Amino acid sequence: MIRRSFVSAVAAASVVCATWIAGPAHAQSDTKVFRFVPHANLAVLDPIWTTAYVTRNHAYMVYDTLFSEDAQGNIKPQMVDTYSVSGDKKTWTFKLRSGLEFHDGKPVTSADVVASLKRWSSRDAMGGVLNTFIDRYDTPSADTFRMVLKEPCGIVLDALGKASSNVPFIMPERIANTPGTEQIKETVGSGPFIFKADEFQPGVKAVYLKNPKYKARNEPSSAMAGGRQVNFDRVEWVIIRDPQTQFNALKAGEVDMVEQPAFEQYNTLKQTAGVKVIDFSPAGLAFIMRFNHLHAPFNNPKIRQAAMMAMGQQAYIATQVGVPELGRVCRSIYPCGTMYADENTGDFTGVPNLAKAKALLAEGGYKGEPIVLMRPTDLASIAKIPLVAKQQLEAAGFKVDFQQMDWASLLARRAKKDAPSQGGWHLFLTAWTAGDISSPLTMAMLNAKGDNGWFGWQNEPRIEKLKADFARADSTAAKKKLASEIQAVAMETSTHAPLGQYQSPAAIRSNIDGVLVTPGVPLLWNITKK
Amino acid sequence: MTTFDKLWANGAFRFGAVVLGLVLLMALLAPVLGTVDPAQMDYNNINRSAGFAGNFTLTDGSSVAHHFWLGSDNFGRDLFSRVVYGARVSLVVAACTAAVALLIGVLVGMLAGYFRGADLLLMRFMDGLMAIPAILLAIALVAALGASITTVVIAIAIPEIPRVSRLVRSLVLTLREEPFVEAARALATPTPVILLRHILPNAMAPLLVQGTFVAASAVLTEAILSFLGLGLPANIPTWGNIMAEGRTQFSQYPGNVLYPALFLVPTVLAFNLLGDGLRDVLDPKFAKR
Amino acid sequence: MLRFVASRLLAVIPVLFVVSCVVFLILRLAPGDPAAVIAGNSATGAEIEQIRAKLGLNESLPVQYGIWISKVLQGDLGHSYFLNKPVSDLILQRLEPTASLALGTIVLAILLAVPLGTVAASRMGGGLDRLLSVISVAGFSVPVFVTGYVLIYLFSIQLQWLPVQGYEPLSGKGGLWAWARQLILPWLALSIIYVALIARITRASVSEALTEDYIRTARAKGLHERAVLLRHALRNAAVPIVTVIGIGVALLIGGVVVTETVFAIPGLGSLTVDVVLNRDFPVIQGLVLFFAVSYVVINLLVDLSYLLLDPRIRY
Amino acid sequence: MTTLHIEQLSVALPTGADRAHAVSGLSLSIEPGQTLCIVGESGSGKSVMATTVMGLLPKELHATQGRVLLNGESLLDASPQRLRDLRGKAMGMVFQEPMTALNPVMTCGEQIDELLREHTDWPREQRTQEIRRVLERVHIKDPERIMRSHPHQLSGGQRQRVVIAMAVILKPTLLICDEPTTALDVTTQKEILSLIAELQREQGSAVLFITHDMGVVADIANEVLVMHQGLCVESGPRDEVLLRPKADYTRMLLKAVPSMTPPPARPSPGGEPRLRATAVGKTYHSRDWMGRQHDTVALQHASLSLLGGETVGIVGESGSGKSTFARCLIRLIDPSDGQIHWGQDEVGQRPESQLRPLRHRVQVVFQDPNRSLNPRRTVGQSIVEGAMNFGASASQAQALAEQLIEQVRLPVESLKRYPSQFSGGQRQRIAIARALACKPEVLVADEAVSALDVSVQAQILELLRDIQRELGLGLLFITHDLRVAAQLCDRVIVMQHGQIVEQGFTSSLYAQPQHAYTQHLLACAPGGLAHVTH
Repeated sequence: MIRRSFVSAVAAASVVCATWIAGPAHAQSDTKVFRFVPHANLAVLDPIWTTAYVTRNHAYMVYDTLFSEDAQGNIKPQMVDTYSVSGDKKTWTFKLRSGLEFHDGKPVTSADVVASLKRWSSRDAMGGVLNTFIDRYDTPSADTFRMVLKEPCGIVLDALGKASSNVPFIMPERIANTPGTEQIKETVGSGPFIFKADEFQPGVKAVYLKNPKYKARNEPSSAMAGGRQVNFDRVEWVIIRDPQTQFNALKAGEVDMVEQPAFEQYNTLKQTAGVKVIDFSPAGLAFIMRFNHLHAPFNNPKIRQAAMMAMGQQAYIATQVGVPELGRVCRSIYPCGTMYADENTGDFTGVPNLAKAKALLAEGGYKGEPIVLMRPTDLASIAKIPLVAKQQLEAAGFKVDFQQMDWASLLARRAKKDAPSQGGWHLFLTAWTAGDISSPLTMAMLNAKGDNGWFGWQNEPRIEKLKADFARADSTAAKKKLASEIQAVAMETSTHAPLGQYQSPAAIRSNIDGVLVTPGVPLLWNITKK
Repeated sequence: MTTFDKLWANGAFRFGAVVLGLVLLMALLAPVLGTVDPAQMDYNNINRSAGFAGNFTLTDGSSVAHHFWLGSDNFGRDLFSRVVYGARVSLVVAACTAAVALLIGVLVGMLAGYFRGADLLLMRFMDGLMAIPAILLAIALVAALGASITTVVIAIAIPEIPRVSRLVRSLVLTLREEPFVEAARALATPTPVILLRHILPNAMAPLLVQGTFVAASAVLTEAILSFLGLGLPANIPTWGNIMAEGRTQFSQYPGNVLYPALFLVPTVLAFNLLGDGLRDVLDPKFAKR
Repeated sequence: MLRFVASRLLAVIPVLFVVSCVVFLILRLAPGDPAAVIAGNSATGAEIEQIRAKLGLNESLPVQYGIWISKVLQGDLGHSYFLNKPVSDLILQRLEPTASLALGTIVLAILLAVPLGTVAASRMGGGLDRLLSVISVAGFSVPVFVTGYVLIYLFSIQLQWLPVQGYEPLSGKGGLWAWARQLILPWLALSIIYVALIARITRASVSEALTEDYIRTARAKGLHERAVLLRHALRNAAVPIVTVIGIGVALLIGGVVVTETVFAIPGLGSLTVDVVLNRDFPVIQGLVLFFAVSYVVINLLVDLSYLLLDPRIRY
Repeated sequence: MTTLHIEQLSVALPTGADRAHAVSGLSLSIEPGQTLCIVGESGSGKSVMATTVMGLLPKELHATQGRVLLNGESLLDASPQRLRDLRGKAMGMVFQEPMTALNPVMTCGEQIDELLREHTDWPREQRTQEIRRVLERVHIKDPERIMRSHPHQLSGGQRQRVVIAMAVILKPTLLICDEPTTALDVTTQKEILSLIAELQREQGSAVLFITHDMGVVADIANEVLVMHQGLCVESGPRDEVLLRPKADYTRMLLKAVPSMTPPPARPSPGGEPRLRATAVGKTYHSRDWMGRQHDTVALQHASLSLLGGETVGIVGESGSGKSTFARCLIRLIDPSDGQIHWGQDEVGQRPESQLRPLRHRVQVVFQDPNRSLNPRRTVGQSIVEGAMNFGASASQAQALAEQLIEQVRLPVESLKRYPSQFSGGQRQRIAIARALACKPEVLVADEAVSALDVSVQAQILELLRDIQRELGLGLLFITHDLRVAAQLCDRVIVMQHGQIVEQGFTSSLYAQPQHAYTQHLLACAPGGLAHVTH
């Protein structure tokens, strides 16, 4: 009468489980689906409303651009078929390619283009500069629009073909009319992929389908320019937060590409079967340290100079990146290997010169007041460099008050102009992709308009004037000369300290090919999967 | 046989006490155990394997011969030094969290247990406190006060306070009815004296037990906070943030996670078994068995 | 009974009010500003101000709270600053993964912990008791991300039996099997912790029940020791066990951030961390209300279960 | 065939206990239909012997030698499986604490049904029918309801009847009763004892009855065996042992039982009443889950006055309100109505703060010796607490403590030791010393001796009489034991259902009880052979 004993019941259950588990192992990797792991969680979908890189990358999938930059940095037409400039260089006429259509089936018209350009230039720095030149826009016909300038401007094409945030993407007029400070409600573009809004789960995944009606250009792809051939029916962005899980998922074949694997995994990735490492952005990224020009002691150029003398780029690369071949010393404020990079940077060599640093400190009358250095605790990609900065500044004789906080607090505190001891700051460090700092007009640190300049609020009219000349210059040689002059002033007034350049290669399955080289944007067209 | 002999006879208590004693000893003797400054980064000694013998560059640039018993992390910091010094912070976090949680918990629990009026108000507030997810509280505190030992202790202690106060309240409710408490009232002993002299000493046993469990979970929660980037800053090593930082390269250099775990697991185990031992010996309900 | 349930549910109102006020203040007083996060790295102070104005963050605190609470009373939890989705959708989307993770873990934990604790209690102080205690406590002593990585390394990488990460909804094409396969490892990693919690309480309350007189009566009836243990001791020990299970479920609903991060499961935990780090105020406040209500409901269910477990308890 | 035969049984105690064997060299035998009464004080080993027979010894104890035969079958070397078959079928057991003997979460019907499912393969209807019949046999009025109800819904007496029903349903040849009526009221005790006798006659089973109460032995025993420290001190037919006790220990036990006939009344000491209560009442208000208010009246218009040097007893069964009345008088609870005077001061409606200065006048000694002293404080610290509260300095209080500890006949060293190191009787002495520390005018003893063995009880009563004579205290003695009241109290108040039904001088009240309830109470007191005991 004794009921079945408990122990044997549990034993039977576990036998059943074992057979049930050993079912099919892998999710079969179907060649018509591409699974991509972005470097961050895709939250905001409006590429104008925020400059976040992940939103920019998402927008490249869904929207199309008038012009786009090729691998050599030249601006090539994309949606524009032909364009002409009037004799006095004040009127630009653009004619769109025929048959361009939005995902909701409506044709792309010049009215859509003008509305999109207006919304873009209300938020983008370079767009802002362009706006100062523009008198008005005309839309003579559905496929032609005209830009009338007050005076000749050398950066029209540079602006319309701009590679990084905010990119002048073209949206339907009804959406583009949303004010720049408000987020758009719908994602409808004319790009190579269609965004499946219903399958979008923030923090989980985003789904894009191939746009069958997309009319790709017939030139070969080169960076953002050329034909945008799509070889997949469905692309899934899979959000995986934990770097170790990203590594495991790629190894197990559950995902096809990881945009930014942790640097520590680089060597192991190279030896892992079925996986290879590719560098789609040779120009890579760069670390910088920004001074607060408003408050003592860094309002004194000598003390800023002293801090720059203490900086050793090698240590930043070694600790944050850790893989020697991925990093390089680069003295220039522009990424080495891009158009305007220039080696002559005065005394700043990127190698610590403690003697000079101490001398400058003495000259500047530094009395040892603590320097508030902010460090983000939750952003792994730049969490380690402040520790290096603290060590190097202390070696030079600075006293450092190390403030640790999460990224959101740092962004908020960075925007405060109060004195460092009352909730303000002296120093913070961050990183930029090459695309953002390859042109003086897009480099935030060169926004030296004082109180309404970039954080740090440097007031240096010489930089602003040179940037205006740069915008008017029409030949590459002239632009190069002006860029070097800007760098010279930047170094003299130490706007910020470049702390080394590094690449952040992606990791892909070995059966993937055709990943385009770009100034930092992962492009998912042109890719093939065997 | 004094209470301590009875406790020592209990296997669980003995294991817990011995292990905790060893860890405490290691923490106190940290400077002499062949360690270097745990926060010092030497970037030409990155990711050394365990047992590597080389030399370690100090802040002033000079280098000293050093044996990397447990290798080094991806910062080039000596893992053995970080683990040994980490013991200090982890034990401090555990002890302080338990103390804070018990102190405030006893205060609230006693008031709620003895005075009907206060009971409703306090317990509803405790419910409210328990309803706020611990992670949100921790993040808000660390964000507001900056990451330091005190913030982390408060962040871990606050979610424990409602549990402790609920335990104390139930103890007070039962002890209140005991004849020796009624006799004290008949002897005109003032209420606060009754609480401190008669009720608290008899609630000590279950409180100590709860204290050890709070300490154990404190060491673990600190590791979780570090995992989320909200624990103590990197230059103050704790087992939690060593493991959290080492996790990105778990497949490549598992040592960064496993070596601290070799210390963390026995310590948390010791806290828990200490608690079990205390409960089995001191708790009157069990003594009867 | 109805009056008790009604009064307990009504008691939620003050708790919700207190909780929402406290959280509202913490968020506004803590440093960090959603506008700064939205504007991104290369924004200027002016742009941040524009966004703050648009989001209504410059109003006085009482006004902001008033606007928010009035909308909540009409059932609208507001819109996320970032995700352009109503807060309620965000929470609902994350509910199924969290629920599957929580329920699976608790069921597995109970199946392991209750027998473990009962056997340990019956052989109190013996070798087996100490061994079982160490096993259950060992589970509790390892941080979950360590167990998670080890499990993935063994079962996904080496044996390739189970997937590394991801979550397949139950209604998805894979159906039950695809759903379960994804969750086996997280269930294991998590339940080890709750086994320790539940086993200890089971051991304590069962061994306490074994000292009672009715156990002697049961034995005097000639019942087998196992029947005495299960039908008499365990049933009487049910109330404290159910209480700790209630606490466990509340913790699990609160989101197990680490497990969700390691196994890339879109639960409420990782949503909480995301929105708090981004200072997405409306979502945080919505989440806190949800947690408060679920916490109170769970407690109510636990209290009601007491009625089934112990006839002496009447509300 | 002898039902139970025990020869030279010895059960060893674990090392470190106060003696080597709980039971040593015990022999006895019981014929069918006979009742053997084992009598002895707590710690004499009588319960251990009973549990050995049932094979329920805890792990730490084991039978080292001797034989236990049930209907000729040896139990000591029977297999656990065989023992389980016998338990409940061939031998049944009834325990002391009816309140906790039944599983609180199972209905009574289920608990009996479990026994039947274990030992028989009767179908459900037959089992339910058997249960209903056995409940009727144990005089339970409404078997259907009792089967469906849970233990907490039954009174002590009803619960004990269910336990007995469970023990006798399969008509076992041996019925072991381990102090089955000790925790019950006198009236319920009488019904249970006659029920056991009736069942024994019907089923012809042998009964092994364990008790410490000589009165119960006198009522039901055929044979008697007196145990002390694990040894059999004396055994034989009831009248032999009770009337012509041979062993000194047996004689001491019989002498310690207070006689039912009170001594002649002492003259009233006169003077102002130290404690006066007029029409005191207490009603508890509670709201149930439907919101309806429930008022339970625990005490109604109870009055009394107590003079210095006089002893007044309050007698009644549990639930009669005597404890509630005492707690109102000591003002541990607030009376709902009526007045209470300590000396001249009215204290009934006073708030605690105003009561505190007067509290030294009335002190109390509680029933349970294990819980009336704070285990975490030394005896000295407990005693001085009262004196210190009323302004005595540390040295004065210490001197007073030393004087009081001797007054209650305990060595001075005990002041430094902890309560856990003392016996029940010694702890009651300490509690009395503590009460005397603030020089009270009235001492209230709430069942102060009922938890003690008879011999220890006698010493404490002696102590109380001496203290009252020396200090001229007013003594209010609350008890359910009519014998103790008879010997100690000058006047007795009888309470039932929260009301005073009769009061008067002890000698006249015991000789000619007026109220029917008092008559019934006196009749039910065990030890009918009143003349035997003195």
